[in-house]
Amino acid sequence: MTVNVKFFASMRETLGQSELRIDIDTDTEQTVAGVWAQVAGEKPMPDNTVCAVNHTQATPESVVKDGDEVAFFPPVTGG
Amino acid sequence: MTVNVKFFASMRETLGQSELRIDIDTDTEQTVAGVWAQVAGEKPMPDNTVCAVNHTQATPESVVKDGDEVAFFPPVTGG
Amino acid sequence: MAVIICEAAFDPWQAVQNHQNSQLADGQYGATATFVGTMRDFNEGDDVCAMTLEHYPGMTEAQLEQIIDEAKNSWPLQDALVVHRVGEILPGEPIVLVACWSAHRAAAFDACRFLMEALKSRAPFWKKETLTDNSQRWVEKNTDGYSH
Amino acid sequence: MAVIICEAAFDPWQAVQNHQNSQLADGQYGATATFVGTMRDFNEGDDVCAMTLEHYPGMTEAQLEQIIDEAKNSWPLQDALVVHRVGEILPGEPIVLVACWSAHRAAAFDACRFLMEALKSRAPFWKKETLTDNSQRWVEKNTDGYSH
Repeated sequence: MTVNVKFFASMRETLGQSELRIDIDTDTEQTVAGVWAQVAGEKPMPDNTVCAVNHTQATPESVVKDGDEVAFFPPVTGG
Repeated sequence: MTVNVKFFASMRETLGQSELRIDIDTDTEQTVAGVWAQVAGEKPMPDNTVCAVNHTQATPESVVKDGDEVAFFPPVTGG
Repeated sequence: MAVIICEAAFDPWQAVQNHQNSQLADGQYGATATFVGTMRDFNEGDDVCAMTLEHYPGMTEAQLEQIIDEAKNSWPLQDALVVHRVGEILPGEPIVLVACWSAHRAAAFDACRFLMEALKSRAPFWKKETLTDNSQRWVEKNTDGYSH
Repeated sequence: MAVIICEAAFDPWQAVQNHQNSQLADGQYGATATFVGTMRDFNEGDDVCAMTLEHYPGMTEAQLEQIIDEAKNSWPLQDALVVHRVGEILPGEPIVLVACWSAHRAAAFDACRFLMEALKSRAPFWKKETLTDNSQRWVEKNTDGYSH
């Protein structure tokens, strides 16, 4: 399956990329944490990372399906 | 002593006057209630009457001095 | 800090803008909370076509300034503005504007709310409504902002 | 109900006026509460000369609409407007506007406060400050409106 991955703000700068498309073995059920491992390699997910799947806030355990958009970003600071 | 008396809103309409100047025997210490009695005669002060002396909220027992402005009005309804 | 009693219709957003431009320095305030009360064409189940607002010249201004002083003593305000209409008012016209400027939003929100509640319970203004059958009635009691 | 993400400087009072003129009927609302957050030229003791606001196109709008839906379900609102700036911002420029219209002031005040707090804790926006020595830093944590 194919997943679109996005990074924002300080996380985008730390990882040096804002968006990428990855292919994942379709036989395995995938989680947000699994997507992180595939794109960030050895780098552990920072404690305060916020995750979203298809524009809805998610957790590292949330399941990811083919075509989903997964995003990682730091705590929000708008307003 | 001379006291300036004012009425506002429904109280002004009920008493049929908005402002008058009254002279009070200076030998007597006068109160807001005494001023009311002098201008309204037998008519008792309505329970919810608000009184003010020189633009500051007062009570019927508040003392009135020569030259003071005493006002009577119903509960406020602005804003 | 300013208190304005206004005999003609006023534009509250223009009033905020004007006050901000003339009284506040750019970059010094972070939070502005405002409240505008506007005349509705209904009240207590009846259709209202006009309203007359009476005040007590002198005492009304003094009370509003007193209320603003209390707010300044309770919160770190940079500025506050109160504009209140008097005279003949038509539905859709603004009655009151309260605006508070502070560095932080909690102070701006809390002070704005305090000023409105204090104004409604303590500032000498009285409303007389004209209903569609041309009868008039004095509004007897202000609604409680916390329960309505 | 409207959510606007804005890449250029905006005038919040004009935005409130425009929304009111195009979306609300005169005489139908009695209470309007607004909050405007403006960029200050200081933060955490340092002089800030510019700011960049990043957002997550798509998710930001969805989150703001979700927050407005929650407010509509909690209070009798006639309308609500949220405008949020993104991109390069200079001190004195507005960052965010929240406006709520209701028949009663408690609902307008409470909903406006709720929308601001929810926006600050849940809407995907990130601030990066440029200090006067030209260094940049990401703002790490939003202030708590209730304690600051």
